[in-house]
Amino acid sequence: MSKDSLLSISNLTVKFGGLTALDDVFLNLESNQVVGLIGPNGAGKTTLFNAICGIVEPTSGKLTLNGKSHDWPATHELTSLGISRTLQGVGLFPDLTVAENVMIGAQKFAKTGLISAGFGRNKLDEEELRGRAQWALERVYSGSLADKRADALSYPDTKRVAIARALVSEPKILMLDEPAGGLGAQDIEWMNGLIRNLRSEMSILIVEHHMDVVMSVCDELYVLNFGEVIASGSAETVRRDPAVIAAYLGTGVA
Amino acid sequence: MLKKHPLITFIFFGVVLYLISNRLDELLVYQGATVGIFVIAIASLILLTGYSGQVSLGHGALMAIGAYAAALLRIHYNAPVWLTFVVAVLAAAVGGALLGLAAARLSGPYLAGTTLALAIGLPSIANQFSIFGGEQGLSFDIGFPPASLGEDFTQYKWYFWISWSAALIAMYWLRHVLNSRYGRSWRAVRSNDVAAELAGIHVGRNKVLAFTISAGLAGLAGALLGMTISLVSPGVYPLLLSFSLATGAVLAGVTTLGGVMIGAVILVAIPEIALAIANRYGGSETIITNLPGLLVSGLLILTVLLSPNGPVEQMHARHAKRAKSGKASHSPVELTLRVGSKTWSTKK
Amino acid sequence: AQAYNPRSNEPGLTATTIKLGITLPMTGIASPGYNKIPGAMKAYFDYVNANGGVNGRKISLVVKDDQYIPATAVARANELILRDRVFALVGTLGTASTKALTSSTQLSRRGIPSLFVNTGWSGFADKKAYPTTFSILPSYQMEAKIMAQFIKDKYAGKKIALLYQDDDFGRDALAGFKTAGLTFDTLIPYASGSQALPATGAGWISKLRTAAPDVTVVFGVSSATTALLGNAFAAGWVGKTQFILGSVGGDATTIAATNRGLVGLLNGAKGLSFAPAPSDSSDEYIKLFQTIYAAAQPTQTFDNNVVAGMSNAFLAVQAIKAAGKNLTRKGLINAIETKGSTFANPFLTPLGYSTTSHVGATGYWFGTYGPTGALTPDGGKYTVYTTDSGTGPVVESTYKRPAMPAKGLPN
Amino acid sequence: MSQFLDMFLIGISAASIYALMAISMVLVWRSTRVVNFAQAGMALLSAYIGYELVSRTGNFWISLPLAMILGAAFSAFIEFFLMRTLLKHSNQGPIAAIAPIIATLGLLGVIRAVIGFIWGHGDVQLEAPLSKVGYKFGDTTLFIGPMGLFVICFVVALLLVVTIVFQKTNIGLALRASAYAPEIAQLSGIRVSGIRTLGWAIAGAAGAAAGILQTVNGTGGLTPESLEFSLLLVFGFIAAVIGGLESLPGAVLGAVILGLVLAFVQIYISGTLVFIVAFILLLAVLILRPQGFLGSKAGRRA
Amino acid sequence: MLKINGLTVSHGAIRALDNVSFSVEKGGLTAVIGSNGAGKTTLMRTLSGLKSADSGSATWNDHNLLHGKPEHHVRQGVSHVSEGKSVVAQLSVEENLDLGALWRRNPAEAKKSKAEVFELFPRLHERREQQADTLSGGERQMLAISRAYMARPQLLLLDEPSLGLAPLVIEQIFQSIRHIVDSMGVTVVLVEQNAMGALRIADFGVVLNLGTIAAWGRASDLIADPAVRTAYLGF
Ligand SMILES: Nc1ncnc2c1ncn2[C@@H]1O[C@H](COP(=O)(O)OP(=O)(O)OP(=O)(O)O)[C@@H](O)[C@H]1O
Ligand SMILES: Nc1ncnc2c1ncn2[C@@H]1O[C@H](COP(=O)(O)OP(=O)(O)OP(=O)(O)O)[C@@H](O)[C@H]1O
Ligand SMILES: [Mg+2]
Ligand SMILES: [Mg+2]
Repeated sequence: MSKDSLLSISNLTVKFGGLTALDDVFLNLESNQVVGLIGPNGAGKTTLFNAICGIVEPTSGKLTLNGKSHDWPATHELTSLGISRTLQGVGLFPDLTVAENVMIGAQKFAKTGLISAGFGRNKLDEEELRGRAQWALERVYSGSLADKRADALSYPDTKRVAIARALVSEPKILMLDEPAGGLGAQDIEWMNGLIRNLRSEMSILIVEHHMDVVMSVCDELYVLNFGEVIASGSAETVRRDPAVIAAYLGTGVA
Repeated sequence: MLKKHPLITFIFFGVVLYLISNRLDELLVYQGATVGIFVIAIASLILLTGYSGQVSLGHGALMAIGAYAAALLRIHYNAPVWLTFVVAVLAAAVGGALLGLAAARLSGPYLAGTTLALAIGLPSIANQFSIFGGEQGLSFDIGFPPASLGEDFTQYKWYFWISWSAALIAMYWLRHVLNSRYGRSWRAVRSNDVAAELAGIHVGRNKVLAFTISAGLAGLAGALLGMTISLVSPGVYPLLLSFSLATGAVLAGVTTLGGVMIGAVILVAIPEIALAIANRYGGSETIITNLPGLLVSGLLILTVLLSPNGPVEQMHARHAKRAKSGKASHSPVELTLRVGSKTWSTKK
Repeated sequence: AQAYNPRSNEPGLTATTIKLGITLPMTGIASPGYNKIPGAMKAYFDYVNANGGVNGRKISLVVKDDQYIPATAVARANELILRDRVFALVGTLGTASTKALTSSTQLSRRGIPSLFVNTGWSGFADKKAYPTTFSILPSYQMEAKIMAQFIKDKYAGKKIALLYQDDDFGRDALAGFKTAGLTFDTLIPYASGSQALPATGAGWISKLRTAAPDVTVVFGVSSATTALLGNAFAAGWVGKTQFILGSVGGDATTIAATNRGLVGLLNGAKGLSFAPAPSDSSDEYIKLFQTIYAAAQPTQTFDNNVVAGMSNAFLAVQAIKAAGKNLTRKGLINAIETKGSTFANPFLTPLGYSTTSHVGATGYWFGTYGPTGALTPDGGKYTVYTTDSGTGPVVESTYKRPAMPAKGLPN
Repeated sequence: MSQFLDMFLIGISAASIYALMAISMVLVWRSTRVVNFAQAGMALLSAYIGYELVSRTGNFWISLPLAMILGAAFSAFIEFFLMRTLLKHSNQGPIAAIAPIIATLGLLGVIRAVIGFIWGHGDVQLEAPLSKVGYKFGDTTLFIGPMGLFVICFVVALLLVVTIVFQKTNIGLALRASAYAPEIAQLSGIRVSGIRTLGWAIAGAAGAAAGILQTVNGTGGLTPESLEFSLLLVFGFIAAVIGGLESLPGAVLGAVILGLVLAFVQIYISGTLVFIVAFILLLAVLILRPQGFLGSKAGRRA
Repeated sequence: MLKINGLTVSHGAIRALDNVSFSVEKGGLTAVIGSNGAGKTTLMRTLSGLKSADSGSATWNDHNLLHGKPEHHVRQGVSHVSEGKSVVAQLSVEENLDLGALWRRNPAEAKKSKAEVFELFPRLHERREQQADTLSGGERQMLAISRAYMARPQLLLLDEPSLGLAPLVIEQIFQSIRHIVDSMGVTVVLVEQNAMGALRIADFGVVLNLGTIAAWGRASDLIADPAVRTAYLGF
């Protein structure tokens, strides 16, 4: 494990009843590194994300954050640990505006208590949250969407806003679950650019089936199959690994 | 005006109410006081259901908690009136927090069932312990209006003033809370709890908080109701009351506070109207006894059918139709943003 | 506090009319039986009106339905007072409702008489707290004391069980039994409302059957009596104990309304009342009431609720008459306090009204239910016991009821 | 020991009534995702209809199935004219969670008023077709007679039939799919609106049976506000929720647990505690198993 | 034959399809491509009866697709796999499959179809008793396609079947779609974000842009067309 390891996981096992979704999995993420997680459907990628995010409870396994051993976090404390995540199904709040959606991610910066808020003493807070939200939206080039309702967005825009909501808490680790899923060629290109940009400020853990994206942004890849890590290493070595080709890539992907 | 200067608006409301209370006859003043109480109770349900997405069919029971606390305080310690109301809020809030702890784990029909059971279970607790005065309840007497208000100042006007002062303060406060990060978090949790939790919201705590505040407001309404009828007993807070509140919330439109007045007025006025109609058309015993129920229920069904989100939302929706969408700018720009003393930049 | 300043000095009153108001459960769970009371009252008032009224005034009665919910009762009472502007309330029913409406509408501050409320809650005897309220029933405590005396006399040394509603109503009775020094071998409390659950009654019978008391006293509401009898029948336990029913739960009409078949099971049970039996046409009042009611409500059966309603109306008329031509609210209250105990009185017990007491009937007689649910006095004649709500003794009454005024009209 | 047997039989008899109510609530819930608070009102109406039928035909055994058919028809009617429109207008946002609750509460009020108009508040009584006198066992009479036994058998039979229909038949699959995901069911060729109406109809028949059997098994008297029915609503619902709402056997299990616990409390502790105990039982079950005894766990969250 | 003529569809004020006309030969595989928001999903939902049209016509073998509910179209052989998780989450995998074949009322044939599905997606066989909402994103997509297949469609409307699937599986799915078309004579309309992949297996291609048809023709011609390549295929 290198010195500037931000997050590392070892011996992670997750079972659902009789089904072993993850089996003795390890993973290491360093500062300003983009790590890709690939593997066939149902291999356990999202489950791995869920374990890190406290959405499923690991059967066993260890987590290290910033070089220190840490309990598996509860979901709601992730943002304070500097971790943000987007969901495979986007997961915006449809009846909130875009700005409000993003502000939700920034609430850890608010200070006003309930009673004072009730008497209108939260103006500064609100301004700050809104400012941060606007800033995060601008980072994904969606500043003009702020006042739209989230359910009125086009699909690519929902993806942008979801990323903005993750960015607004100023994470050190950004976890993206299929950011390119469902996007057209141009938007995928755009997403590539964004991820590369963000890399200078944070580490990124990414699950993706789009090989173009994976290959162009990831420094390192982990390949899961049936809950086990079958290969890991630089993108180039992994893509030539025959086991990976057989289980996941197929021959069609050049 | 409400958006820009809420305080002024509320003060304006207060003055209007004051003027009104001087013109109305006593019966209307009494009914007006009840309207004020329902405004608070319905608002508390709107907060809970419309914002935090939790259903309660047992709000009557939470009202009772507040009312009993107030009455006990008044009887045993002869506490000043304002204090009894504060304690009513606190006591009901504590009850609501406990209930909320259980409720946070439940959803939809399970929650409805639990609160329903509470509504029938709680009154029987009052029967169990003699301190609560059993079926006969406790009298809750706040005394006569201060002599300084003059000879003509009737008891009901006093009730009216107290109810509406409480209602205005509660609504002012609640409106702000709902527009703050708290209200926003409730709505977020309601529509996607996993996403909300990932964004840093403690979902359980958030739901309990909603239940607590809602219960506190309900407790206030309960104590006020006890005040206007001078009695706190299980019969004052029957299952029917809980159902009426749910009705009122729907008539008001559960998703916005804007319609609470409508909901509250309808709850008070419908039985009156029904009676008037019944009396006009023959006034046979069967009609008089059954028509009010038929009208209230019928109206309720029509409302959910025709304007499920309430009259206010209906109006908003009509306005919103005109709004049109613009395209997002995809061109990367470098940008610096300044808010207060802080600066953010997309350029690093 | 300052004096109430009414717009008209005596609302509800003209030279030729007087308006009274009542609120009671006309619909809802508590309504069966009680909802006949206003009809009965009106029948008597109409009879009086047809015969010239009281002191030249005709009486009208405004009826409101409160569904037995106190908050509703307050709202209805407010309508009666503020919109209908009645002169006085008469016969409101239910302790909680009456209590609530009395304080909320501030009857005493406004000086509005609330005549002959239908509840046995002993609190209304407190003249200071309720200066304008008069009750008509003996208190539950009195009832329990009288029952205790009866049991001690008749069933000395027997095993005795008590089934009671565990709220103020039942607990008032417990206190009365205790004062009278009666102890029970078996106590079965139940929560009010629970008697409507399936199999609750079976639970009582199971407990009773195991305890095997010689005498079973019931101090509950009539739906509890129904549940008890029905399950006693199903468990083959009828006739294994002597039932003694309190006046509230022993209302055969209400029991019949739930299940006609159960009325037969009352046969042989003991009960008590302070009015003459509704079937006793040898009583001059009953005879008169029967005639009046048959003319006014030909399709309704004449039962104890009707007797209660008409007696209530009768006493109201007596009071108004006694208050004189120059009727005022104050005068009405004064008339009951000073002359109330001498009013012509359909009941078999003395009336307790005085400047210190606002309680009406003060005693009970015991009887046995027949197969049709009619209560007939034991030994062929009414033996009336009277007592007070405190620690006073239970004594056999020597009261001689004054003769009925001619044609039952106010004299 | 004999008192224990009493308790058991008393608990089971009560449970059979709760179970009928719980089953009909679960049926509606499973086939349309609506908790029908008007169920008790519909059961009461069916009891009145049963009364009319008995007084016309003079035969309970003809009237019961007839009333069940009418109950089904009425229930289908409600689905067709009320719930369908409701679904169209309020199928999203917070209102979607409470609109059905409110609508069915409103329906309850309407039904009561209608009963009041038609039958008034006079006394209406439905006589039991079978003896309620308990079977004799030695020299003790058991707390169960032919009538009670019939109700229990009826519940068991009903449970079997509806369970088989739901779990094993195509109609059952269609019912479940339409409830959970109407659009996908439509895309699978299922006539969703018809199927939902059918679901209500089945529940209506079960509810009608509940109303009639509760009446004849209880006191036999009927009023528009029969307290029994308000309580039946609440206790039937509690039973259904304890059992898990999703599951028909769960509804019956919930009813049995509720019945036995309440009988135990009444006989061995105090009759005053029933309401509190029912509430505590519900709360305890839901805190330990928020999805009820036989309900299935919520699926994955992300 | 599927004939679409002058089809116009709106969501409130937004016109999602504007005067769209094209037709699909029986037994052909037509790919509909276009950027996000082009109206592809709207087209499919209109054809399956989930969405009502403003004007125009759409027929499948003389059966009017703009009239009647989706369940009736299913009986005419039209089967639609809608975008996203088109499975019933609360049912098991196997129940979802049975659901697809429900209207056929022929247990034997349904069984046969099920066997075929399990052969195509062994993963589903492994998971057949699992509740659908515990499946991974890709597994659900497989299940959705299989459910539609169980209805033995003649016209299969697939909305982004490759969404969230692994490259190997996408390849498999595309092959099986081709297989369904070739050996069973099923007509397929395939909406895809993965435009290149879709056009490679398709006979015909339709390019939608902002609700109107920007280009259409033989799939191979479209791939070769430089304008289409730069605008929609990303190279
Ligand atoms: N709550 C659960 N209960 C039972 N099984 C589950 C649960 N969650 C996940 N699984 C199973 O665990 C396996 C891994 O699922 P996971 O969602 O992690 O896959 P994935 O790698 O993200 O796949 P995809 O690329 O298709 O999204 C799947 O086979 C899934 O069926
Ligand atoms: N339910 C809806 N309400 C309002 N507008 C809608 C709705 N559904 C789609 N739209 C709008 O209609 C247009 C076409 O949408 P459609 O979903 O058909 O596009 P698509 O080509 O399938 O896009 P994608 O590739 O993202 O799936 C878009 O502008 C979209 O915003
Ligand atoms: Mg996944
Ligand atoms: Mg689409």
